Amino acid sequence: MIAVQTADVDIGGLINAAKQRSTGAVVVFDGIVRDDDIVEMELEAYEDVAHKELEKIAADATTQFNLLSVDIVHRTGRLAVGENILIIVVSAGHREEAYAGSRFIIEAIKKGVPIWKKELTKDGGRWVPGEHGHGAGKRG
Amino acid sequence: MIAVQTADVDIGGLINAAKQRSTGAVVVFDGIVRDDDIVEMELEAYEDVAHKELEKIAADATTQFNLLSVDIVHRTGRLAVGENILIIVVSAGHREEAYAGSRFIIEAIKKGVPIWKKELTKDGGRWVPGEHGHGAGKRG
Amino acid sequence: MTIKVRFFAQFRELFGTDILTDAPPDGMFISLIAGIAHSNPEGYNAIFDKNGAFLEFVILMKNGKRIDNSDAAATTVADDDDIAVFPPVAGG
Amino acid sequence: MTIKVRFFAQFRELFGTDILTDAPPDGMFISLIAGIAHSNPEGYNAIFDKNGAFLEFVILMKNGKRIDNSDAAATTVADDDDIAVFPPVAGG
Repeated sequence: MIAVQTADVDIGGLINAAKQRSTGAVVVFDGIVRDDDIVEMELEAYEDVAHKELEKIAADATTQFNLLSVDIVHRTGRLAVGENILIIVVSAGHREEAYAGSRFIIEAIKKGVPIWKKELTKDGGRWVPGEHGHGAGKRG
Repeated sequence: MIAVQTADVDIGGLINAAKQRSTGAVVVFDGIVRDDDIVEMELEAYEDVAHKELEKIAADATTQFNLLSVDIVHRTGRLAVGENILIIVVSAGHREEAYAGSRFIIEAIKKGVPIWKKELTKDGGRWVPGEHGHGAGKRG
Repeated sequence: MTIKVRFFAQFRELFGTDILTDAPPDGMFISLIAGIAHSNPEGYNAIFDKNGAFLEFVILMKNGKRIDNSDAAATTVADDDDIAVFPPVAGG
Repeated sequence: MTIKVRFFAQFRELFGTDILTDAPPDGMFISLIAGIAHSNPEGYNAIFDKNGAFLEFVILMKNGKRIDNSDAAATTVADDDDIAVFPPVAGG
């Protein structure tokens, strides 16, 4: 399952669905709204392109790390502290591949998928700067 | 929750319980019985010592990687292909810490916790060799 | 009015998004975006440098494909193009 | 019969486990284990080398604490000790 959506997802269900007879390891990454003095977080995506980029990242990771399955669910819209933002579930024969594949996917998402986060605070909001930003972020 | 037990555990429940307001990332490792031409796997533990070692590994990982929570459930007894063997759930403020902490824990368990696995095959069984074994494993 | 220009994040807040427009007289990508950006001086400075080139970190897409900023000055637009301009991504 | 000796995994299959015994006449850890292991030549060779020392990979514990193999020849046992002998661990 590759999705850019507002709805949350059942991680336990994804793990069960990821298991094949040759699966020896599943690694899950769950990115969560952290309370950096914020009220909520608002996520915005260029949805078509984001979905295509996630598909490509999943395919690249599958080839590069011999993964047996990849699920990526990136949420959009308003999310409260503690809510899931991004869920990545990968399965592989062995743990090395599962960890490396999971890490590859999150780093690729941070660098290349058109999704943005705005932290909504009591005083307004601030866009989370992108990893290649030179001052574009942190606007009031 | 640190446990050496026969029962399985609800991973989704552990993830939810792991979340604190300062949690930005949860990483889950789920080690699973893989079908290496086996019928079942049988796990044996030196339970008291294994539990104490898991507690120590969790404490070391918490300090070293600034983890906010650590759960480790290692199962024993007979497990079928596809069943969970070991579940590690760590939470942290940031993903780097969560991944590194998770990886530290699984490697420490493989090296130092007195638990053994026997693969039960159609023809009998074979003990999975330990990481420092010089021929002690692979016995019929 | 068949070209659609999408802005995201800070840029959406400055210019709006899903702007339907025609190709500029010179048919150039950079003229299209500059024409929209001129309506908002703060916004203009968030996208363009003093020489009128795209700032290095601004990301440009045409029909879902990335345009390298060094190619932007030579890129044209035509009817039915789907254009996107956005700041560095920050998902995950 | 107040010393308990636990074997695990392959060693358990060779010797059994939770063996209750007395301290050997010399009071030494290695004599205790050798005394049990002599009952099973295959088992003996899985734990001891030709010189009667513990094989390098064999793990030894007394009361939940690891005994370094190089210290094993000098380690004593006493009433109520809880001894464990096992092959390299393979959990996870």
